[in-house]
Amino acid sequence: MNFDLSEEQRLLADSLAKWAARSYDFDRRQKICATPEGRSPAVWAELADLGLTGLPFAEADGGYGGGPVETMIVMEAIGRALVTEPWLDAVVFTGALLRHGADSERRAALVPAIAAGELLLVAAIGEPQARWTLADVATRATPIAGGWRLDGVKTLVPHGAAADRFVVSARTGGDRTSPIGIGLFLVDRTAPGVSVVSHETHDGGRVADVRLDEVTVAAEAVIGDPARGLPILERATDETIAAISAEAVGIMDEALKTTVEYLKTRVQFGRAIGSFQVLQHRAADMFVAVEQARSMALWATMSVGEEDVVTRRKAMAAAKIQVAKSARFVGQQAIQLHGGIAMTWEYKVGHLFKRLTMIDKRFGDLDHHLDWLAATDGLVGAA
Amino acid sequence: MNFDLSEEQRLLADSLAKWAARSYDFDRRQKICATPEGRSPAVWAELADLGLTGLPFAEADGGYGGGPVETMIVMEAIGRALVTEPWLDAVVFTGALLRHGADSERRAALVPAIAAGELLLVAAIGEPQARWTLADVATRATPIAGGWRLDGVKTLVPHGAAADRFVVSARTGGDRTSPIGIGLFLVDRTAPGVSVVSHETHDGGRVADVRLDEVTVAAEAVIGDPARGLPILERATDETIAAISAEAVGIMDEALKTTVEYLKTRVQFGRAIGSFQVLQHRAADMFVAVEQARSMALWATMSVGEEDVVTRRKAMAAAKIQVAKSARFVGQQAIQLHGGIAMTWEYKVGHLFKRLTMIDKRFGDLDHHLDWLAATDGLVGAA
Amino acid sequence: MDLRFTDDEIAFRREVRDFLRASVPAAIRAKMIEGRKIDRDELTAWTRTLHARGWAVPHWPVEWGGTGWDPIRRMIFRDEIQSFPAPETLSFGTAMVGPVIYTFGSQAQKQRFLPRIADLTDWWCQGFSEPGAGSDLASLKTRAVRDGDHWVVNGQKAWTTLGQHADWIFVLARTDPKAKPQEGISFLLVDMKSPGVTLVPTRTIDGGWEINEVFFDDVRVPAENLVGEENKGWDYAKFLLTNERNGQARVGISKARLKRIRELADFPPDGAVAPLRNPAFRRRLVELEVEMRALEMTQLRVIAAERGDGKPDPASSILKIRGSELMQASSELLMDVMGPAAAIAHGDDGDDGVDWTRGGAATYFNLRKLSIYGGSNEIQRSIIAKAILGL
Amino acid sequence: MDLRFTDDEIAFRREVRDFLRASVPAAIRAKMIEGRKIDRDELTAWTRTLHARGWAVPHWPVEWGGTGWDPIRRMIFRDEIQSFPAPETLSFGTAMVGPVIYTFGSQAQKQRFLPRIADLTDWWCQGFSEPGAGSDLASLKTRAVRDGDHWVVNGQKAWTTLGQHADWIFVLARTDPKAKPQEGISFLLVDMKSPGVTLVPTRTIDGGWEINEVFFDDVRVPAENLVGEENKGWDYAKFLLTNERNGQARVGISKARLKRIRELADFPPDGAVAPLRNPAFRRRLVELEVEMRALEMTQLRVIAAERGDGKPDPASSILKIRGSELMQASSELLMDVMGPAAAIAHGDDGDDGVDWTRGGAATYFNLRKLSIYGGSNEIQRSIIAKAILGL
Repeated sequence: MNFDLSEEQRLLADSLAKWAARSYDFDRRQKICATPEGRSPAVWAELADLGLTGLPFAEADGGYGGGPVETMIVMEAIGRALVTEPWLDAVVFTGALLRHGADSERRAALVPAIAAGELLLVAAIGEPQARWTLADVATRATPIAGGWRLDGVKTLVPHGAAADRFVVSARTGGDRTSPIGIGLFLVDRTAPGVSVVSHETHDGGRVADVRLDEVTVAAEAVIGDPARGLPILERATDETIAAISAEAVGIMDEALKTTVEYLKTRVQFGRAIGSFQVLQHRAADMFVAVEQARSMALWATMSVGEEDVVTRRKAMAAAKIQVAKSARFVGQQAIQLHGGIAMTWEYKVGHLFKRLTMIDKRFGDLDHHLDWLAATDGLVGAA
Repeated sequence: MNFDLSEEQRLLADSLAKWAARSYDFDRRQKICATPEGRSPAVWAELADLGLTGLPFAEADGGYGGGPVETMIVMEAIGRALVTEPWLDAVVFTGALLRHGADSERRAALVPAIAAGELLLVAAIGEPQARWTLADVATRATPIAGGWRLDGVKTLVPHGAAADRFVVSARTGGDRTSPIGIGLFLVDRTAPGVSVVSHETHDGGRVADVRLDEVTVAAEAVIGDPARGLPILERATDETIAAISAEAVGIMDEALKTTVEYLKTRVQFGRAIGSFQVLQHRAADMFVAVEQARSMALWATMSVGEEDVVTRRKAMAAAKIQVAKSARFVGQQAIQLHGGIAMTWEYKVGHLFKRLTMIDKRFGDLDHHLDWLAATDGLVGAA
Repeated sequence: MDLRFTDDEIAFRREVRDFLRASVPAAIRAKMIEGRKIDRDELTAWTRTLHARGWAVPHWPVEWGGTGWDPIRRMIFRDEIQSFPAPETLSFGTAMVGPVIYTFGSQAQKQRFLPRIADLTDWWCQGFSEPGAGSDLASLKTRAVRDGDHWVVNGQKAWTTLGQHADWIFVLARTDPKAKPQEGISFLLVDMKSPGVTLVPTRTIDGGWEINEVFFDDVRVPAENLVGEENKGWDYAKFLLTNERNGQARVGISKARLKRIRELADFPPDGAVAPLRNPAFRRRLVELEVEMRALEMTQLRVIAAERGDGKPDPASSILKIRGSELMQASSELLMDVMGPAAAIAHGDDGDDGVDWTRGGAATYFNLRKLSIYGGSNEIQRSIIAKAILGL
Repeated sequence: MDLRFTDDEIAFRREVRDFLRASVPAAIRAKMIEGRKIDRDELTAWTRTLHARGWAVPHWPVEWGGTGWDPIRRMIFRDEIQSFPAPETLSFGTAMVGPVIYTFGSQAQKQRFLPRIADLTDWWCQGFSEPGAGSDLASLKTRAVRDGDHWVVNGQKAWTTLGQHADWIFVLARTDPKAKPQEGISFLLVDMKSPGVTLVPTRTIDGGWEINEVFFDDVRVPAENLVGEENKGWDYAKFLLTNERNGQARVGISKARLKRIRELADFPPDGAVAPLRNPAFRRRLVELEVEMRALEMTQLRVIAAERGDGKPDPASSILKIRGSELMQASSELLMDVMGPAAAIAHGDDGDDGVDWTRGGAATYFNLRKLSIYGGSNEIQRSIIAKAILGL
């Protein structure tokens, strides 16, 4: 056991920190959020230059062979700088989908383009009634000659308007919530029958409703077994929970740092407000919350490779629970300790708070994971 | 609406405060707790002299006609002084049982003796597996010629070893948890077949296991319909929850007062610890918690007369929930703000904390009432 | 001690409710439920409806349009408005500057301003806080210098809510720079159209435009617009801030929100599994309902004490703390009920008429302000510790 | 970064567990599970069993009986002992005064005391706190005056845990009354049988006898029993207090308690409806399990940092706070699982062998001490604010 970064990992962290300081300060981030796309192809190209877009893919597939620790390092940096680029969705999640679901030919066809920053491939797996239940899929995939016809509506597709292609979950058999009978289909955003409506999100990003009206795809567009896509989605979700937990830790760390700085400099009643004991202890409680979340993000990271599904998912649920609790506390208190200034759009800490809030809404919120974990035999077992 | 005490009510509160200051200081209380009985017939006689033992009974039955507000006043005083006499059990609960369950002859036979302080009549309604579920009764009542035979074990009977008689809940029909088929029986503690084992409780009182082996009682020993005792028990429980909530408020008030005094006088690091902002705010949070509990105890008190069962029970559940939460916080923080001294047996605040803890264990704890209230349509209803 | 409402009070509640049912436009109620902003025209129209009924300024003296209701009736009225839900009148006029004017103002000021406040002819805003002085009001820097029969005002105010609609602003300005921080401050009424007044919007994290900065650059204010005595403004400000402390409980608003949560959790419009089928969710909801009831009972105690011997119930100090915490917790639960779709940021002005998540997360973000302004909750705790517990 | 245990470490854990299974008497384990006190004879016998295996003082230098384990192995060992659960050795000897003696003591002191600490021939207790100086150790009043080749000690110590069994007490005493509060204090080793030492039990709210007052009345202590330098006792005390900060997490103890809770909640011995069938209860339990896991991971980080570049991980400061809070919360949940019967106060010495609620509420009461002693949690937060956050 060893929590120290390797030399390579340290270099990765440093290069990201330098990039963010040089190229992605809060001003630029806000300007990008204000564009219709809410992201910047130029930034994406910079990330590609840094090697990030190919990071988690195997070298054999055209990636750089990064593992969970590398992903954690990137996500923490993305969190700190509030980067709105879809690295989490188009690289981590998509990468896990392809790694666990696609055959080598499919990977060879897709990964180099993704790694080059030329292909934005995101998952279109949400539906309104499903919320976070991956198995709840109403979109239909009907077999036709030489392929499939897709009909339905996918929602909350991350940066769906900017994506080049989607991985769409659609039902090839079974009831609406049956775990069997879900297929994963590659669909071009510009394919006939696909229409996309984009929405701004509170964290500065974009999501889209993607409507599929008699969209036809070839048989080769299926990733994996057309009836057994769910385990692939679940595995990718687990891995992405580890990644987004690291992002939350990066944001919380930044929020704490900003708050402590503010406490040291802001004067009220004739003294720096950081000299008030109540605010000191609140900041200490924020520190405790950040460190607890960091510990669980580490646990999630080290559990990414865990092959036992239940053990792995328990780790992810526990991490998401701790991160959700810490994030609520840290986010709310960062605002409270700043006072009014943090309520303004121009100030970074409010946006850190909002992204923390929205991270809870992705891949299952606090209640979702608590309910799931509570239904298991827990983390400790009986005596 | 008017929250002011009447002249009579103010006199009652004053006379109780005077009695406690004169006759029931913490030293005497501790001496009484250390006796085998954990209570004092002499104190009971003093309470009788003050008119308390007959307070909640109708004048027609030989009582003094006090209502819920009077009970609240007494219970707050009992709480403040940590009185271990079974006024709650042998007067409030028993009084409600008789008022709602017994016919006038039975009341005429019992109430004057209770009011005179000569008859200690407590309910023996607990069983181990039942916890707080009143309908869970395994003790059997078998009809015999001219009466009933009782067999079973009742537990946690308050001051069971000192009681003269019990009101025993026993099953006359139905399954173990059926709401129908529960009868209430008057049983002498010294009747053949009754055996009593007494235990000390953490709050300085006593409870008993009461074993009934072929105990026979006459037909007249039944209170109310022998198959329909449950609604009587439920009503008495609701009324007693209002009373015990007031006791908790009295204790919390005393704990807060003691803590604030301590903060003002205890010096550490060269200053009164009450000058530390963190401790000031903690005390303020204790104050908030006490006042929230007081408000709900008042609501419970005003709901005692509510005839609609569900409305009444919702009020009691809500009060018990708020009181439980406030009591945990106030009790724990009273200890914390005192530091080590509060951990010692000689210091009152630890005993306030323990009684607060044990109040949660009576008539349903926090989880019990939360579960119950959560299963209803709540306090607000839908829009 | 009699802990029930009288028959008269119950009948009064029914009268108010009937009036609201008959008078509040459905579109306004929908906006209130969805947490969307009521615009100036809508609030003006609604204020005039109330005014026509004689209920626009119930707590004012009868000669200036008040009703003479006792505190219980005033509470019932507010509770019904909030939980209906219907808009409340503009507090900067009716609850803040109005009472200052009728208590400390000249007869001329009363005649000139009060009627126009009551029917919202004049929209008022508040000029107290400054960028460098949030909770620490005594350190304000805006100054007013006497020049003939005018005051010349220079400085900057911040966090001026709804200033974009305002005709008038009431301003605390330093008139004696040599006095101690809390002395030497005066209370001025300033026409927003005066030359030298500039308003700059401050966008908030929920994306809305609710607050503003107001700059004063040699603004000339007629001397007759000084309220009360020169250098006594701090007293009037304290009067204003403590005047409507009960209002900070916002019990009716939380009640309306809890009702909405229960409704949405029972039949979520996205067709999801109803959260209300989850025992853990139900517990979370009833825990807030219990808090709501406790706050409501506490407010009743405070109000009954007002009507009784007039001694304020010490519990009044908890209304701000618990009221803001409950508003925040209920807005968080409402957002949670909306699930992942709460992430979508609907513009405030758009009205696509279908999206049920509008105002969910935005309201949660916006309401963080409640524990900051009006004396932060930290300051409230210090007040309890010092003023009530004597620490 | 490699976040898994090595195969060697996993094998070591198995070795420890096998040893415990073979060596811990069933009656001792049962007492640990039920939260009952282990008496002196039992702890002595168990310490000797550990000592025979070479594991009584694993963290000590090898020459004095240590094992040479790295921090990870030491953590694994402690975790296994705590979660088995088996008794830990007497911390006042092995974790407190022992390290002070082998770090700062004379060779004669090491040879005289260390072997008798390791096998519990000598029972040590702590003489730091005083009635007037709880968290504020620097204000202590007990004084020692040099008289020939003795120190004469006068004063009073409080909160001396398990002093009733003690052969020796280590004492902080003021030896230079004119120095600043934290200077002029010395560290003395005092034989409890010395004339003038009087021990008075302090009964605690759980009904137990765990702590004592110790009075010193002209107690003559040989000069050779001064540890290190005169007037440097404060440094040694600080070393002692920070030495085993990891120990304050008590993760293994909480883990064992959480296991017991799950077991009792699944099959409550009173035959009640199993709390584990209640989703809300299950949530409450897994929330504590998540906290336990987070604390365990934090402890791993701290220990890995110790072994790595030696720079302490700042997260070490959270172990005391979260460890005590988790111990308190889990004891509260355990009490709650017992239902109404938790009210019964079983004497600690009785052993009726049947009552499963023994130690439930009493442990909950007793563990309130954890957030008070060893530097109260308030003091821990101030340390974080100042030392880590720089406030």
